[in-house]
Amino acid sequence: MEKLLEFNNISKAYPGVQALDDVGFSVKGGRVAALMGENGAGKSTLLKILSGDIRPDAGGISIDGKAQSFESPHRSLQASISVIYQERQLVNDMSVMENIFFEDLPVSGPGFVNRSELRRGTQEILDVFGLPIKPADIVGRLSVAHQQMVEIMKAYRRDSDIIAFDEPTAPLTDKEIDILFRLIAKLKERGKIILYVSHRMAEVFRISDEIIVLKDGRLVNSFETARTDEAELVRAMIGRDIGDTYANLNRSDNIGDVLLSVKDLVAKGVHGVSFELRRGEVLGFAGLIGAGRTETMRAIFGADPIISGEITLEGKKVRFRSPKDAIANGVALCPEDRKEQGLVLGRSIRDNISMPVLSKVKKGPFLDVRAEESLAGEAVRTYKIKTPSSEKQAGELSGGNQQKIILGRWTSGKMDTKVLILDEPTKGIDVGTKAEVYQMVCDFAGLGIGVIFISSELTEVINVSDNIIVMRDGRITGRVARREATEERVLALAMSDYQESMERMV
Amino acid sequence: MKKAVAVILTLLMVFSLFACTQTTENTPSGSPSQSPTPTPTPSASQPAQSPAGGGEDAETPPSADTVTDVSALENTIGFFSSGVEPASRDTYEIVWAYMRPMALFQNITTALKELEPQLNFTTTEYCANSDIDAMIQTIEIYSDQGVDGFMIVVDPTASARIKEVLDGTGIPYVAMLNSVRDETGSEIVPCVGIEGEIAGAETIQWLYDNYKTYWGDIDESEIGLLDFNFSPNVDFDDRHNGSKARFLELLPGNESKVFSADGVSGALDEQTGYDLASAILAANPDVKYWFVAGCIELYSQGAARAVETLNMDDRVLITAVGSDVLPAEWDGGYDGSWVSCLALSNYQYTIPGICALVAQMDGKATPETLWQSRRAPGDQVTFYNVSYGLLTRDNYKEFFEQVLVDSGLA
Amino acid sequence: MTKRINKFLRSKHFSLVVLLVMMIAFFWAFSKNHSYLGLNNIRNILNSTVIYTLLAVGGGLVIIAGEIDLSPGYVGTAAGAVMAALLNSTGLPWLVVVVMCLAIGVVFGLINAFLINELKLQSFIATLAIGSFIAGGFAYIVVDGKTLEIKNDAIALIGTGRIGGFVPYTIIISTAVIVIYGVILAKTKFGRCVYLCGGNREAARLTGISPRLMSYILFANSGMLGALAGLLYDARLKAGNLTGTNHYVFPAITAAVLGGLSLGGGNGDMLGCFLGLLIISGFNNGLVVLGVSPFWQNVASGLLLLLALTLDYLTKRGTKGGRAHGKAAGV
Amino acid sequence: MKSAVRRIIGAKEFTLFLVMAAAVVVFTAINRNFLSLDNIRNIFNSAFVVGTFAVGMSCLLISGELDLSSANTGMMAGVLISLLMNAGVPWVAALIIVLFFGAVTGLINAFFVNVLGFTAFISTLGVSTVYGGLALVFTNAQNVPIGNPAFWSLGSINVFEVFPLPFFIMIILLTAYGIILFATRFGRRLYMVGGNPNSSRLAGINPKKITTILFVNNGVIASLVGSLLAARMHMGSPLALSGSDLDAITAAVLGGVCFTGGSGNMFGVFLGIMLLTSFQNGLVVVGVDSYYRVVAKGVLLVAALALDFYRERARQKQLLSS
Repeated sequence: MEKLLEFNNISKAYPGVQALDDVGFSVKGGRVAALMGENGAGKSTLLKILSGDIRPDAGGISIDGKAQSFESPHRSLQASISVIYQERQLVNDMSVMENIFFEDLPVSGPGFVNRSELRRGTQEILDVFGLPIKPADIVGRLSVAHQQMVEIMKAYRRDSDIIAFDEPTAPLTDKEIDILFRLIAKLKERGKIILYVSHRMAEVFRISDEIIVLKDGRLVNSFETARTDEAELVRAMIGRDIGDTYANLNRSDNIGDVLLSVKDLVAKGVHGVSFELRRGEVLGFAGLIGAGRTETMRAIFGADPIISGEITLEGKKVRFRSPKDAIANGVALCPEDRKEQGLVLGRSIRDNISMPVLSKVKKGPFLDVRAEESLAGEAVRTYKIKTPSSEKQAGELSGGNQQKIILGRWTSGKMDTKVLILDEPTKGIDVGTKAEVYQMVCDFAGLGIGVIFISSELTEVINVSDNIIVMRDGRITGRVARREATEERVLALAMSDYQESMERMV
Repeated sequence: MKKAVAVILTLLMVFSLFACTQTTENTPSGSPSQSPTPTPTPSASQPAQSPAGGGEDAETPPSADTVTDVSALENTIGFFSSGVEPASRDTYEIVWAYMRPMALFQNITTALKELEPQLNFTTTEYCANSDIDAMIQTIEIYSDQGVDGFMIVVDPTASARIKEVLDGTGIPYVAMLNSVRDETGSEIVPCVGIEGEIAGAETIQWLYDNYKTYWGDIDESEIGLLDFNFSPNVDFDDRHNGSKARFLELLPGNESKVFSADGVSGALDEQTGYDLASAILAANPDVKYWFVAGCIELYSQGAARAVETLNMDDRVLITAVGSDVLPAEWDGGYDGSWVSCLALSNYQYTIPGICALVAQMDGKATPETLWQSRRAPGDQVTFYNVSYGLLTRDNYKEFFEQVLVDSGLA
Repeated sequence: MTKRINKFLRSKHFSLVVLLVMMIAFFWAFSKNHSYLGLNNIRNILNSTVIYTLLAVGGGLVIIAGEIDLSPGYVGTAAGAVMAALLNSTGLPWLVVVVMCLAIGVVFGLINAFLINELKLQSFIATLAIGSFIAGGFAYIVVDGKTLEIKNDAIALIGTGRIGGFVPYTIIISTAVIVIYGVILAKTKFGRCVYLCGGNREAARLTGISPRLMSYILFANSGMLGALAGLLYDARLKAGNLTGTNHYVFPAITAAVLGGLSLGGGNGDMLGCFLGLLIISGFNNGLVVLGVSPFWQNVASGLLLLLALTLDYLTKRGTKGGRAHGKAAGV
Repeated sequence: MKSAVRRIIGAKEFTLFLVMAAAVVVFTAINRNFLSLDNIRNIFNSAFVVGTFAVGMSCLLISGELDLSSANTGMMAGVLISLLMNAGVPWVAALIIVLFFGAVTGLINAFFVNVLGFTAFISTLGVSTVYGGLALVFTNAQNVPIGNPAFWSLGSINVFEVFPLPFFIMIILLTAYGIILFATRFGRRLYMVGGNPNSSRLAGINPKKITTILFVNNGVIASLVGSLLAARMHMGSPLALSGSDLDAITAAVLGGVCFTGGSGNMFGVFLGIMLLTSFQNGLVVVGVDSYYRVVAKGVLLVAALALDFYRERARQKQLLSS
């Protein structure tokens, strides 16, 4: 009998935000349903309800017609549901096999772990995935991509009828993405129900059977993948035509002289990078995960140690010992991981915005709180951050708003930024806010600031930057001006032997 | 549900806190808890001779009006010479303050509670948990409360400051256990205690006088000394030095066989005694015979356990200052190498102390006039050396009965 | 203005003030002719907070920055012992000796910070080793186990002197310290950096604050205040004491946590700390004034701690205690 | 084979082994009797208290929790068992009652930490202070003598002529818990809860249930230590065991248990205990002055951890370059 998963009019509210408002849809066995929508549209809340991590205010989930209620995540596991979150749920000090079998370690006799069975079961799964990992390896010592695969193997081992993926491909290299898609295809044949949350249009079109679009916690529509296209989806998601998102970006185009030049920079993960950034230029950095772009920028910014190489800013040779030096010289970095490296969740928006310019908001020996408030108010207004006041804790805001706080921090009135480095500024942000971010990037350039724009989404990098540098494995593989840049050309530079899988992807 | 449990828990704790604060038998809010029983008329009964040790012969019975030397009749509770009838005056409130919870102090508290009816006073107990700063503040608190007298263990490390504070309150006080001396070494506060050096020396002296009964006629040059110490406390340090000095006086040639073990690295308990003794005894097998001197009983008990594990019972003799642990061991049938200890009975401390304090509170005696007959040359006031006894397995029961009889309580 | 008032009503300080007032009322009612609130006794209470205040301020800053320091008590004893030794054996003026002793506190603090930042030791273990073993042992070695009399009049005046015969200098020093550090923490850039480092160390680093430098400064400061506490303790006793402030650290940390600092770091302030100190010292003082038997006093102070934690649980609607900070309800 | 050898040399425990071997060689060179049978048995006896506490404490540390009430729980157990036996209760029944008391203490701690969400550091400190006061109240600060030689023998008889019974019990506990931690599902879950509490919760493993069991387990072990110590001391003392739980934490961390949870094992803890105790004993045997012994303990801990840090960094560098 075919499996049926039904979400019946689920609602969930957080203080000040209606995360889910009467959402109802169903997914039959053997089909992949993609979940798309702006961040804050309620996708991750839906998954948390499915996994039993949180309970809905109204409505519920039923499987094969039977209503389910999950007091704890354990109940959802027993109902044969497993969810793979963005943040990995692994224990780094333990072995791969123990992480995969986790709560169901095979037991023999009075509770003793049957290690031979454990090793055999793990090797079986490793063979299915075809990964060069040994069962006894310690997870902490694996590459980021392999760690994500361990997470996915954990769900596969549970052999749950319903499997949900939340942005699984972000840390994966293309070899792993290919393995993942082959696995999902196999799961479909075995009649499993797959929920797939992603912002990558290409992936969604390639793997899903239907696409469910959420907006502001409400179900907009659900489309059959075969009978829809990218533009229609985006319109559903943001109700605005994406076509001209990049077209009506008013750019300054008065690119001045060389602001920052880097000569054969060597650092951890960076093998001899050289480039120049001009005043008022938006310099895009394209490449796949692990190409070394973040490592390059962190080395320049002084966050990680430089092994060798020369950096000159406005003609002067500089070496930033620490982020403190970089900021003093007008270089700013928006980190890739908002929660871990960007925000102090426990402090107010005002505190987070004034962090790098504390010495400039002082009145005598003390901090001038009023000046801070005006700074924060200005940022809230310019970036349209949804918050009742600037005293609200940063932790209580949505992902999109949190990203805006960090942008506001580095471009506040008191920051005389010369070089602004944005590392995946639109990661995990809804399409609507992305458009605003692109306009902001151009505005910064218009002010004469040199902007470095790192992104893993090709269309974004190509259309926003004036010139694009492509990196792979810590080296620059090519420079392309926006006019001649096409996705195919940039891709060719960005990848090497994964030609075949990328073909299918585009 | 969790909230309800938390509320119940809060109420339970508030109630038990309230109960804690009511545990004082005699809340010092002035109401005497029980009317004082009339004391026997101060008949001039001749005090029984105090047992072995520094007893003085009694002098002529004093007349009521002259301020006479209280020391002459120090051991008898029935009679004290301040001439004021306890029942005729209102109840004195005294504070008995000491530094850390110890068995001896607790016994003194029980003795004080027993004497309250006779001398018409109430006792409030305070333990400073080895925090001298807290002790000083407590003295100020109680002087604000208007208590009548202090019976206090003055910590030797800050005796000058504590004396200064006590004098500042103008309230009569008596020191217990530790002497209070100025730079010249002259005693400046009337104190009931035992000289550290004497106590340490006497225990070794007894071992030296009696070792033959245990080991027979052995070559004296073979005897070594394991001498425990807890240097931060001046009193324990004096006992350590006293034992060492007397040992070298008796056996000058054995200088190389003297080992001192300072327990400063561990807690004041049996485990530290065991760790130190076992290591030193095992590390020096060449020393054939051992005297072990314990400035604190718990260290000697640790040594006793170490001797048992190393089965060296036949060549080690252990002694200690203090008689709270060993008698209990003997009651339990112990007959090991811990053969003797210096007995400090609580009554022998309490009675002279409280009598001196009451005399001062009655205004009939001043620190200088107390125990003049017992004053050591060069001391401004008297350090009242408590008479003690060296207990062994056979005489300890009889000794304790005798003390009760002497104090008129039996 | 009303915004500030109801912000205060909801805040942690309000529940502390309520607890304090209830306690004072209880002891006032039961103390002999209401002497608990007598002027003398209030001075006694403040007097007993002096040493705890210095350790709670030094240790509190370290806790807000996300670490913990168990060594200031032992460092204080070591500093006191050195002061006694120097005053007795050398002719140095007392001010020079005091500065040298504070420097010793700073050195111990820097060693702590070096172990934690460079050798990546856990702060509980590193400060336990530096404090109770090394600083404790150092104190004994310096004075060779003997307690030395302190006869210097200036030190004696600071320790025991009273302005206008009533207010002891030590209270003025400790109040000044907690007020100054309260202002620094709440109002200055340095204070804000302490909170930011405690909240998210990496985020602070990426915005130009150096958490490593902060850690060195805070541990050095905690060492210095620990040394100051030791000096005041010995000045009050006019003797170099060897057990001194060793066992003052745990009650000081307890008072700080009672006052709203969470061991996970990132929140709490000096006003809360001061209220926590007042509650604990006022409570102990009250027990002494009532003449509660000493052993029940220990039981009562343990119960007070548990009661305060339960009240904190009841007032904090549902959010868990220190361990789970950062579990923000992100959508 | 080569990788197996490299894995052993790389292990944290090997560092401890090096430090201990060096210490033993130095001490024996100075005083031959350090390695005598008598002194070895002394070390065993001294190791019993800190070691047995370290067993219960390590489990809690691995699961990311902490219990500062163990010392006073143990002391209270010693006092209670003495009072019970003086009231005529046979020692076996008294021991069971006292172990039950330890379990109840563990439950109280678990209730405060898991249900009411108190910080473990502070709430266990509160419980400890309450017990400190209650013990003094029950015993009026006197030692409670035990007159039962049969019970005394618990503390003093030797097993196989070499191992004193308390030490032998410690070895049994270390082995048993070593096996539990390494080979049973419950044991592995300890590391999961300590390493990543959130993911354990999401996978249906209830961290609270596990830590509750560990608090109860720690209470029972602490009571066992208190009772055996009372047997050896022939009395229950309200001042015993103060500060020994901090020593137990020191031994556990020395043995490689990570303070914030997730790593460490019982073999390492055993090495940590033996290193700490034999080092202290050795210093006394060679006659080091007592003040320097206190400092030496701190230097030992810091030196061992620093050595471990440099070896770890060397291994990382070596991994990176290969």
